[in-house]
Amino acid sequence: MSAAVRAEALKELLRKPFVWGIVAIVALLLLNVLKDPGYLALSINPANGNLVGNLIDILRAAAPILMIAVGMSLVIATGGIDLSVGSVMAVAGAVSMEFMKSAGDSGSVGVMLGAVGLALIVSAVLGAVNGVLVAYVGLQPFISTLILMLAGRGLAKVITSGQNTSASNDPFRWIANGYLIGVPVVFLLAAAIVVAVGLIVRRSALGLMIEAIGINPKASRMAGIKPRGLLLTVYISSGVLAGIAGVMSVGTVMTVDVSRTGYQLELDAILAVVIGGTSLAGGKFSIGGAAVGALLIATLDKTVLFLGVSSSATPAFKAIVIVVLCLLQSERVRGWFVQRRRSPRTPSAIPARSEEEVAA
Amino acid sequence: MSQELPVVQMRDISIEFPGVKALDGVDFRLFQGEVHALMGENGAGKSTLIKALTGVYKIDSGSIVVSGQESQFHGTSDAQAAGISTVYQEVNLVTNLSIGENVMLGHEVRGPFGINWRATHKSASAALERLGLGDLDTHKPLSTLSIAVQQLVAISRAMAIKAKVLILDEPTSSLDANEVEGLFRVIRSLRDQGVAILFVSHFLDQIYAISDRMTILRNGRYEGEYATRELDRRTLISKMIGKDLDTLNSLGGNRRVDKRDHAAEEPVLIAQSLGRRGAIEPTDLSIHKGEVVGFAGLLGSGRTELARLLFGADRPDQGAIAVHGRRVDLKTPADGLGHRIAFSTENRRDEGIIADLTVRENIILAVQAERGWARPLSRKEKDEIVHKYVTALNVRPADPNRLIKNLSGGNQQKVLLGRWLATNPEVLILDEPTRGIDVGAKAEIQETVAELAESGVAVVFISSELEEVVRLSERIVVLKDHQKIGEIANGPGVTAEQVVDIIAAHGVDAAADSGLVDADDDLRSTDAAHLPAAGEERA
Amino acid sequence: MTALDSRPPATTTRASGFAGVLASLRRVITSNPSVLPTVAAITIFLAMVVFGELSYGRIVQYSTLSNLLINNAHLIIIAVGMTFVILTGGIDLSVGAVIALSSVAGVMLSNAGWNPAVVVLLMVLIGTLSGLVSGVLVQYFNVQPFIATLAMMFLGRGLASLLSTVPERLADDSPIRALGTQLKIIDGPKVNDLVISPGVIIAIVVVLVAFFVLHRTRTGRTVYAIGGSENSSALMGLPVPRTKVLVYVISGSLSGIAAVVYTSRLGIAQNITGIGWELDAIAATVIGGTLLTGGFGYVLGSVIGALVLGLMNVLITRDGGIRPEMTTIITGGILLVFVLLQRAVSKKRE
Amino acid sequence: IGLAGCASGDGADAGGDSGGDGDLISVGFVAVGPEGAWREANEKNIQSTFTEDAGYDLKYAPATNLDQKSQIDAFTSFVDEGVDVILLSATEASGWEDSLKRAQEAEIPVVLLDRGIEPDDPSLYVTRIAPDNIVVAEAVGEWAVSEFPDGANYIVLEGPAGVGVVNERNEGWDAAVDGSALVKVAAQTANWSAEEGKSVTETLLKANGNDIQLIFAQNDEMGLGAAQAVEEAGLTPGVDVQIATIDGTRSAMEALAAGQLSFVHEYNPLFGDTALDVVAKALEGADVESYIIVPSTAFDSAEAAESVLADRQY
Ligand SMILES: Nc1ncnc2c1ncn2[C@@H]1O[C@H](COP(=O)(O)OP(=O)(O)OP(=O)(O)O)[C@@H](O)[C@H]1O
Ligand SMILES: Nc1ncnc2c1ncn2[C@@H]1O[C@H](COP(=O)(O)OP(=O)(O)OP(=O)(O)O)[C@@H](O)[C@H]1O
Ligand SMILES: [Mg+2]
Ligand SMILES: [Mg+2]
Repeated sequence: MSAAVRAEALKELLRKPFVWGIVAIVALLLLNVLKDPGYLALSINPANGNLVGNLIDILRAAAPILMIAVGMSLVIATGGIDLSVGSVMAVAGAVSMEFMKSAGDSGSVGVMLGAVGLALIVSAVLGAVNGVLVAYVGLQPFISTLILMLAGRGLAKVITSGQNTSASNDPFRWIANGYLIGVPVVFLLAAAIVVAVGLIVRRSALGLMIEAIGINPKASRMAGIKPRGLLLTVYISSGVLAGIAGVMSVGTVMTVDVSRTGYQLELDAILAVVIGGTSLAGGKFSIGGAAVGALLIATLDKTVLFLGVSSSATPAFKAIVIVVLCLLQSERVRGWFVQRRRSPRTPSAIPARSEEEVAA
Repeated sequence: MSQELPVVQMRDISIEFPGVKALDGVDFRLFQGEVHALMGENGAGKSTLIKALTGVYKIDSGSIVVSGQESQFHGTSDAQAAGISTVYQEVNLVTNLSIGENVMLGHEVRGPFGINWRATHKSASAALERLGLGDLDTHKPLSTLSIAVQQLVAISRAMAIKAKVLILDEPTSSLDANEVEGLFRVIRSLRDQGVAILFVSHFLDQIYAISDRMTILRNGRYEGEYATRELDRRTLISKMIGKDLDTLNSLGGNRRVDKRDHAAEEPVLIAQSLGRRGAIEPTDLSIHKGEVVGFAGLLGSGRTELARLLFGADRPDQGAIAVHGRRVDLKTPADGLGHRIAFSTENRRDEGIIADLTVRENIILAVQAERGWARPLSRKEKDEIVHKYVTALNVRPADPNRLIKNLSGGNQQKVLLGRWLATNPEVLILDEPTRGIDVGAKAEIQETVAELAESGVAVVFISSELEEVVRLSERIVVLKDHQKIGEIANGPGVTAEQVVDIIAAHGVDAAADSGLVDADDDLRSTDAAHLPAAGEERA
Repeated sequence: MTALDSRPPATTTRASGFAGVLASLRRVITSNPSVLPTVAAITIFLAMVVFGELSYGRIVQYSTLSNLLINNAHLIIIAVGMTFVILTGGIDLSVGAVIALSSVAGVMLSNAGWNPAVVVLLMVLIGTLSGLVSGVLVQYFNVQPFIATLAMMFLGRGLASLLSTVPERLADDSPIRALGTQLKIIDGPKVNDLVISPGVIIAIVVVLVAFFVLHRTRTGRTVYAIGGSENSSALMGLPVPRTKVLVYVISGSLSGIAAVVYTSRLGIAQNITGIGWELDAIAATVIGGTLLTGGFGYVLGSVIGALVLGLMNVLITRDGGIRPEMTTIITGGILLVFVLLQRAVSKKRE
Repeated sequence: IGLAGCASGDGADAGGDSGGDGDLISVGFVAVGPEGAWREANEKNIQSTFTEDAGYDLKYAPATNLDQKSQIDAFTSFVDEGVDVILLSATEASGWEDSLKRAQEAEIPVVLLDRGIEPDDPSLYVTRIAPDNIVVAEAVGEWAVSEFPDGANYIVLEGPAGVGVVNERNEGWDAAVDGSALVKVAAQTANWSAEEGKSVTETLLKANGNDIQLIFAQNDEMGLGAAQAVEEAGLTPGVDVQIATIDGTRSAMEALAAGQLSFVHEYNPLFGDTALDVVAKALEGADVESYIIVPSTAFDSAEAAESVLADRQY
């Protein structure tokens, strides 16, 4: 009985879109193991009892991407996109660094809380700007967030007057570099936030409504959903999550690099979301999938370094991984169709759009 | 007829979707110069058969022979190239382009400088003209047309393509008698020119009026092929449903006669000079508890427009609405819902279903929206609601975890009805609720409406099928040219023909003698006193 | 646009002069509200020109206007390609990287002694090929356009870097440089000349051809239809798969052409050329009134969009007093004002 | 909002004289824009030199995204506008011939700051004022060779692949270490950023079992990031791993003083006064040398760093 249930669960799992993301992670790790058999080894640093190893590095690197990917998956589910996350990260980083620099006390938890709090408030405001432009003014999400992507980086520069501000604050540094029961704090934090967002979205009706808006905004409105408030909420969430990512990111070196912090990370986030099986056209989304996507991207970045792929070949290497992954995923779709013997003639013409593919 | 070779011959066709055998060994033949009706209940597999023929779906087994050639098409364009022109069940046009372009897309008239737009629009006009739409401005965006007119445009498009085979999947589902008559004229003339026509409809009158032969499907299985004149209605129905005739006795005829005097009760909803420029002239209206009010009118008469204002789907630019005597401002559908008004749209695909969500999610959506996202329905509540309406409305397949887009058109309609019933509305506005619904289910829905009214719900019932409106409603609001021209208190003497006459006569001569209550008189009950801040206009 | 080019001439002949133009414009707009954002874009562009002339001067002069075209010819070309893709509801992020790849490869081949005509053809074909790959990924492997073209962006950039990470200089005597020569039409004082370059002519030809294809061929109308509803288009029997691949091929090929135009003007090619140009092209398209969800928009609008971006940079430069950290804020601010105005105008008149 | 705001502010002082050719000499500065601490110091220095008090109206035009196209656009616009002098800090050396020729036709002198042009044609510009990237990188390389006479494993943290500075710094370094016993185990881009410098170093250390003795970071930020990664790997910067960087910003000097870095070669950004001189001469029509090299100092010890920290301007 339980075996049958387990087999059923496995089958269900295999049908999830992000399974290929996991496969890709495993494949990349294997590639690393081929180069160095000890790649996966974890050791314990005798000095402080922390886990040390390449896998731990990957988890740490994944944390900020996880944050923005989760926010991005909500935004994308509504049929939007948030290009400003990278810039919001820079702003959050700039705000917190400036705050700590002027506060000065390098050991104070209060200063850390103040810095983080301020950073999150500012990023929430930026998210709200996106939300208002999209939901109330009615601009296209791509262009509204593109505007904030440009302006946000400028804002970060204004905040630090163009400097790459550094500060020292041990609790803040601990968030990004510290360990708790041997595991990096950032990752624990990121994992906790992912789970929390997942629970909030799926336990409440938020997820359902976001999906409804993303699939068919007109029909959702007719069903009594008020899209504006929801959109605002979603963009604010994305902003706040980007703010957290910014804090994590600048915390690693305790310096905000106004032109580099979060640079082009929006692409990583979007990639993560798509690898996780969410369609950019909006609708059904998967937070777990986005998390897998984020882990894959972190693994890919680290693999490129570990294998010593030359800087100039790195983009090509990434491109190949993405293309292979996409092909695998689409093969999966086909395999699924063959297996189920359900074969629409126009497999390509099945975008998950509201007005489309409605059986008559 | 049967001695010649069929233009289309499908043998032993099977198609299986995950969990559903949509077609199971179906045979089908279509001859030149005939109108062939494809009959079956909702979900019987009619649309699937059509999609199999035109290459939208790949068949799992069987063979298709078109004009003597084994053919399995790779999509509609292939089928068109082979002379098969199709109007699918849902209107498949592109709303971002003009009417004329929609008619002519892919067949534009070309000259030395590319497409000759003048000639193209002229051909489009000519094609539309055949269905009586000659006065449409073909340059206007298609999105300005009501769904019914869009359906006519889609048919015009199919007819503009010179084809050997014309397939019409429920072309008349939102047309009124006039349009249907116009369509039939054209179909007959095409038939006489030797075109083979495949026709699907749930209106038996239409089937008997137009078809020569019919093929009946039941549950994806082939039931038989018959000459229309050899098969009487009752046999047809029993073959479609596969049940004994007794079950069908409830069909038709059971008109609501237990008229109560609603005027004495306080109206649930009052509209006073409610209007919106370009859509509906200022209108007064009152709807009482437990009453069924029908809206009658021709295509584009403004029924949908008025209903949308009553719900809050559109904002009026003048007039006011009161619910239970209290003045309300309905800015969005959410406001309407908040005042226990529900509105089931005629545009099922664009404004009704959320295609990629399951039946379950589609049903609970409005209830959940009303509660807000922070107070989710518990699993048990959801199950109860979903179970209740899937069973009550006989949604098939009865699996609530299926994506709604994979349901047949009629079943999608039932799910939407369930969505609105689940909100326990006080006012239920049904715009073409029986569109695309089979005979059996139609009777069930009518029954449901009657029961709802009995239990005190005020129902607004809009349908292009006048008989249905007359049969069901106690009061009929007649609209013409975006204007309410009067109300009829329904009674045993009132027939659909009379209503048609009233509409036709209006503006020609005074219509008061045909049982029409003057609109102003009727306002006795909707006394201005009920409206606080009455007369306030937001023009 | 059907309305634009299919109005019966009667309406235009009857009208005369400026009032007539206004009247026929109004007719076009009322019968087809989707031209509104584009009309708004043109209006705001003209207002920007006037504003710039009044506050900084020397905007409305031969050299500034010629250079606006010359410096943005390649942007106009890729914006046109982008318009095709976006009209179908897709997106092409690879244009900048494809330009880098195509120009680096082209210059290296040319310096290796290849026939310049062949080199130019190859440069365009590199674009075509990358567009074809994107299109096939999108159409036949169900990869989302954003991702497929993002992969092509990485690939193009990577291949360009693998070819060379140093600037590749086109030989001084290379005939390809001829494509970058500027032809003086009116020789004004000092450098205030009315000049035109082959690149500009190419851009104009591209725009005209694109306009013709989009509005006067079935393929073009199919592009719009797909943007309206891909599924409906397929059910209407339109050649959806072919057209969808085609738009990426067009965008890719135009990137190749843009690479030729840009490289011949500068005489160098580099692997880091064109970073962020895809965003410029998308912004130009959107400013011009094209909806990113597809189905609505005009190439003419995208041309205006490209010029707006160019003019915006000129104005910021002319001002010269902007603090470095403020420049992106101001760019963003102007963009915002632009789209807000556009939105307000379109909404009011609707 | 932005445009209106800046315009009204500017309209007041620029008035009707569009070219700015009133009393003030108008200078168009085609700049790189915010890129890092070095660039920041350099451009601030130029801006604070060419002030209105000194008789100049400086128009500042930074590049977007370090994109050469935007610089060419700005350059063209300055020529069209008819400024008196153009200062050009090119992001890329090549591709400037046509623009410079146009400036010449318009009789506008051009002074190159930092980056030269390729191919070099001194007739197209007045002079080039710059520290020399190749020489600086060579100096770092020579230090490394002398520091590790018995050889060492080293990694290079580069800027983005293909950027001119990166190529020049690589060139200088490679020339100096060529033939020595130093072994390059990896070269990766960290995009000039501290965060990436840390992340890259972290992985490269693991990939090589911590067997790395020298890190050459092509700018200070990446070097500072690397130092943190070295520490977190349980190694001691300066002892187990020596880190050399180029630029010489204040934070690098502090790190050098603290022993985190081992060698910092200044890339002197402060040549505003020289530029001012040159511009004045050029406008008078006097002759100027075609290449003015800005002297840069090397700092190879904590003491050396401490001695300048007090009055380090950037
Ligand atoms: N794309 C699909 N995926 C899964 N199941 C489908 C799909 N399309 C149709 N079905 C199922 O196939 C069966 C036949 O549907 P079909 O649309 O052919 O019915 P129909 O006879 O046209 O009904 P109606 O009168 O309601 O239009 C239904 O049970 C439906 O749920
Ligand atoms: N979304 C819309 N935008 C602009 N005009 C519309 C829109 N929908 C409908 N109309 C127009 O409004 C008029 C009234 O349409 P309405 O849909 O109310 O008619 P109806 O009486 O409900 O008939 P039916 O729905 O059967 O066509 C029609 O002329 C129609 O073209
Ligand atoms: Mg059907
Ligand atoms: Mg209607």
